[in-house]
Amino acid sequence: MRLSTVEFLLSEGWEAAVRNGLVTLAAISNTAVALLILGSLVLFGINVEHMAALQAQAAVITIELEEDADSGEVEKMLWANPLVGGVQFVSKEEALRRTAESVGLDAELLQIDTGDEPLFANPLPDSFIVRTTDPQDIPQVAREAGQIKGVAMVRYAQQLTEKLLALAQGIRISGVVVGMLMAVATLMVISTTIRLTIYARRQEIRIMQLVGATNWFIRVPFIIEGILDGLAGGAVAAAILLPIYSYVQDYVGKNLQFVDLIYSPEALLIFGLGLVLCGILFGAAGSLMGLHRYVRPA
Amino acid sequence: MRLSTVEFLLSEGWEAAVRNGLVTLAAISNTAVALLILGSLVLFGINVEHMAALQAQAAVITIELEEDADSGEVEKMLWANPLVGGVQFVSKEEALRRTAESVGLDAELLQIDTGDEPLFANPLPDSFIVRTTDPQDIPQVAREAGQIKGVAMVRYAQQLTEKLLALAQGIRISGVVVGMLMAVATLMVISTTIRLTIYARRQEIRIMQLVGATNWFIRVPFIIEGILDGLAGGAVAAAILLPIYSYVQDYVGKNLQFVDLIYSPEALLIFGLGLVLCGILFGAAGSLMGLHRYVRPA
Amino acid sequence: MIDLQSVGVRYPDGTEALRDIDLHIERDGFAFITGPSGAGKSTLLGLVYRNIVPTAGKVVVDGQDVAKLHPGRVPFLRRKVGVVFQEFQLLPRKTVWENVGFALDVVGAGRREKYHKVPISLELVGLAEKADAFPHQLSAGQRQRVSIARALVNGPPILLADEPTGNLDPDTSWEIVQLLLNINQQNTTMIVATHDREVVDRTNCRVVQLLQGYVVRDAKEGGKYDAP
Amino acid sequence: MIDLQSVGVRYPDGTEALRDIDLHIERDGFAFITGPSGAGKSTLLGLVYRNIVPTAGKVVVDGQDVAKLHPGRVPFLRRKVGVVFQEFQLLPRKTVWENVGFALDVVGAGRREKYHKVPISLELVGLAEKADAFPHQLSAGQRQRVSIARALVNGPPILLADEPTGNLDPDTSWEIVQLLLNINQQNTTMIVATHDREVVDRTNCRVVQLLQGYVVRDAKEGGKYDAP
Ligand SMILES: Nc1ncnc2c1ncn2[C@@H]1O[C@H](COP(=O)(O)OP(=O)(O)OP(=O)(O)O)[C@@H](O)[C@H]1O
Ligand SMILES: Nc1ncnc2c1ncn2[C@@H]1O[C@H](COP(=O)(O)OP(=O)(O)OP(=O)(O)O)[C@@H](O)[C@H]1O
Ligand SMILES: [Mg+2]
Ligand SMILES: [Mg+2]
Repeated sequence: MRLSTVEFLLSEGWEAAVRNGLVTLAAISNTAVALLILGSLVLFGINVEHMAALQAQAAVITIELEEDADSGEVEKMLWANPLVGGVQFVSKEEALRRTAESVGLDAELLQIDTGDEPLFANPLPDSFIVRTTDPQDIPQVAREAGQIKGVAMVRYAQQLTEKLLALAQGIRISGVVVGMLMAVATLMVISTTIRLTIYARRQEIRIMQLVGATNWFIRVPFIIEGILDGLAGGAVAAAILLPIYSYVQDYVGKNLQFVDLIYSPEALLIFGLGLVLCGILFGAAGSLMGLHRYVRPA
Repeated sequence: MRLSTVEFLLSEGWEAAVRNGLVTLAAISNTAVALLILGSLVLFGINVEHMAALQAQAAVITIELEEDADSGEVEKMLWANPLVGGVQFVSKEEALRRTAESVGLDAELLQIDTGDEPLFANPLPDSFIVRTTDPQDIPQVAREAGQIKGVAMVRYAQQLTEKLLALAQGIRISGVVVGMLMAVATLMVISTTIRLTIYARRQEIRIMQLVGATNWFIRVPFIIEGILDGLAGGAVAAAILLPIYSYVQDYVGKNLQFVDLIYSPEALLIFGLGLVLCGILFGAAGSLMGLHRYVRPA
Repeated sequence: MIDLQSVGVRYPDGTEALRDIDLHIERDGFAFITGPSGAGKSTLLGLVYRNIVPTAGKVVVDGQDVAKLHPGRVPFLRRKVGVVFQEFQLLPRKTVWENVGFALDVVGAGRREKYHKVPISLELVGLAEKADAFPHQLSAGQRQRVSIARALVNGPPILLADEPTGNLDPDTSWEIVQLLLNINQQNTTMIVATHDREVVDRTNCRVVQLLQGYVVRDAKEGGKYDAP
Repeated sequence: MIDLQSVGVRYPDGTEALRDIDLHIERDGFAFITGPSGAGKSTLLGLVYRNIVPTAGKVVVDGQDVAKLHPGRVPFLRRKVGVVFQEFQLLPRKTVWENVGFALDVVGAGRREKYHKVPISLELVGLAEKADAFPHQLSAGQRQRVSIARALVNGPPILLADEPTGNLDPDTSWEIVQLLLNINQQNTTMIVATHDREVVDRTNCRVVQLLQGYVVRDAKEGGKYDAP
């Protein structure tokens, strides 16, 4: 293609966007709204997933030892598992004291030493509290810890942990599914809108064909226009969404201590650029899909 | 208006929708997608709110009595509060047994009766477990119970309950806000789309005006067309969303026991009708807004 | 019936399309408007059905100053004025029959009235057999005749025709002109803008000639296309 | 250059627009096509720039069978054929200058070429001063002349004009026809569909007369609008 042609096609796309003021506005508006919804859902999903993961992070495994177990050996074995992230020893005395305290009993009372034989045998075993690097691995680590010699019983807040893990997992999966569906929905709205803008100018396309313009010569300005619309729509969506998100993040951080929204200027910037990129891609794809019907071999 | 005119306008709206096949499809498609998103969000919000409320429902208040309190009297006083939904008495012996069991101690051991004086004084008090009809009222009931003569201490899972309450409340408020924003977004998409369909036919509007059609005569068919598009879009959205929701509800019910999605055929039917109604309203509003620019005093 | 008093039209881009026009067409009168391309013929007709509002002077149609007309009343003025548009202005998604019927629809005519009048009107312009065709299925001359049929169908007291024979062969043109003259006999005030020398010269009617927005000649009767 | 062999065109709705047409226009030849409204003139021209594909027979343009042309090659055929459309077909969002320039844009002409050729072409049809106007700011006759300027601008070997003077006064019409004849002298094959009796009778060129889809007369030279 000659330079003048390239130049012509570019300026055509821009001119069309400008001279079609109202149609361009409509396309940008629909694109912006669609991307706004998509972006909000993505932000929401990311944060919910993040929170569920955080909660699961707090989950631990309690490993009770047999009466005569070698705690050092068990600890070594525990550390041997690469999934393990932390191990903390809790002696039987310590365990009793914690238990007693938790129900309001005086721990001293239970430990009165009456000589050779204690008044009351401490029924609690020595134990380890184990954390995993990834809460995901808790069930597996627990299972494997059960195999270690000297381990009497392995416990973890099975129900809670599994709930949280399932939740986080569910959010991740449904997030991807919903995200993809939303992306499709967004693309549909944008492409339908652009199709309508093209439909509104089908007569012009027809005239261009009559004068001998090739299909690509007709398409390129429309695609450029679609890209410009998408770019503008994405920028508008980002310009609306990001400040609102910052504000919400700030507000939530101050008023609901237990909810902690992700916030990092760089991440938000990337997110905003992502929206614009989506706009551009969807705009280009939308024009191509829209042109399909009106620009084809006569 | 004469009957023939009414008839004419109605058939005009219908004819236009049919003869404009492609444009009509575009309008229906955008309307359906927008309502689909709005509907999904509403369903999601309702369920999250419902779950948060359910969780909060499980919260209880524990009221510990003084050593010499008249438990019957306290119970009467508790019931006197209309916000109270249930009261359960837990004796000090019962409390000790439960506590002991929960940490794996043999309850019998602690209760060895060595004659006049127990080996070991039970440090736990008599108590009541109180439920409220509305978890919302827990803090207030707890405060009021503290005033009752004979009550030593009032406890409830303050943090958890307040979290859940705040969450449910937050979801409710933000649900209304987000829902309204989404409704506005949906309306914007629909009206912009319909505006584009009208734009595509601005020449026809112009011709009608030249031939002496009044503005209402031109508008009515477009509005009817908008209503039909909205109706069809709403119906499509409902036809897609409701089966998916039923399936998800069923799947979730079977696979994630702790999540319980709302399901009632009547409610879903009403919801579906609501979507269609939204479509109709938005379609009508969208056409009116779209017409504003092209149909006005010459 | 139609009265232009020192009328000027200046388009927003500065073009002076009409300047200081004084023109009076009595009730049931007839006038050809001639003049070269761009002389202002269509603009002059546009004034009468208030498609264009004069930027100077006054246009009075049937006793009403069109500039002072409430916007909501404009449709009612237009129903009194049948117009054959130079570029036809047919509704693309309506059949020939429906396009003609539309002029009756806007005045709230009943089904019976339409079924009575539309075929007569189509017959007059020789398009009865194309009643169910859509405009894009017609030749240009056929479209032009649909536009004529629509302007006639509800018997308006004023009829404006802008180059009504521009896409018609001489024979059909002559038939259409005779049709118009006939209608003029039946109490219809009429202005026909045309550049068809043959038609103008054969009819001996009033001829108003425009040039660059001015009336340069107004031959009351027995006018010829060009100045004598 | 243009060769129609037993060509028939039947539109999807069943209308027989052309029947069994045999017509040959040699290189640099000239022909008027006449005939009443709906005779098939526009359809015949449409065959040459492959707007319409014959349903019977064969259309050969510059040695190519248009029906066998690969769809992707159609634009290249159309660049060889300048067309003055009966209904102008101007791009509404482009100025007069840009509309004419567009015919050069499609062939990838450079800026210099455009700035050279477009003004010449506008000058030829007498529209130089309207270069920056948009189509809706023109009179119908001016729009028609823009369509003519666009058809001429890149000097196509074939030129088709469909009622090019339908909205022009006799003087301007005559100028345009002389312009077309001049261009024909400069190695351009040309077909002009018209119903302008005056123009046809004054020029003494070949006249092909259509009636209801048939060629009813083909007066090789010195043809008159009506049969002698
Ligand atoms: N797309 C179409 N579908 C169906 N019929 C058509 C179509 N286009 C034209 N016709 C019909 O074919 C016949 C020839 O049409 P055409 O446009 O070729 O006539 P024409 O000679 O150019 O007439 P005019 O002088 O009015 O322009 C007419 O009867 C017309 O109604
Ligand atoms: N909307 C407009 N904006 C600016 N100028 C206009 C507009 N409409 C018409 N003109 C100009 O006004 C002048 C008169 O136009 P008009 O359409 O009245 O001419 P006409 O006599 O009908 O010509 P024709 O015989 O070509 O139809 C022309 O120079 C034209 O360019
Ligand atoms: Mg005019
Ligand atoms: Mg034709």
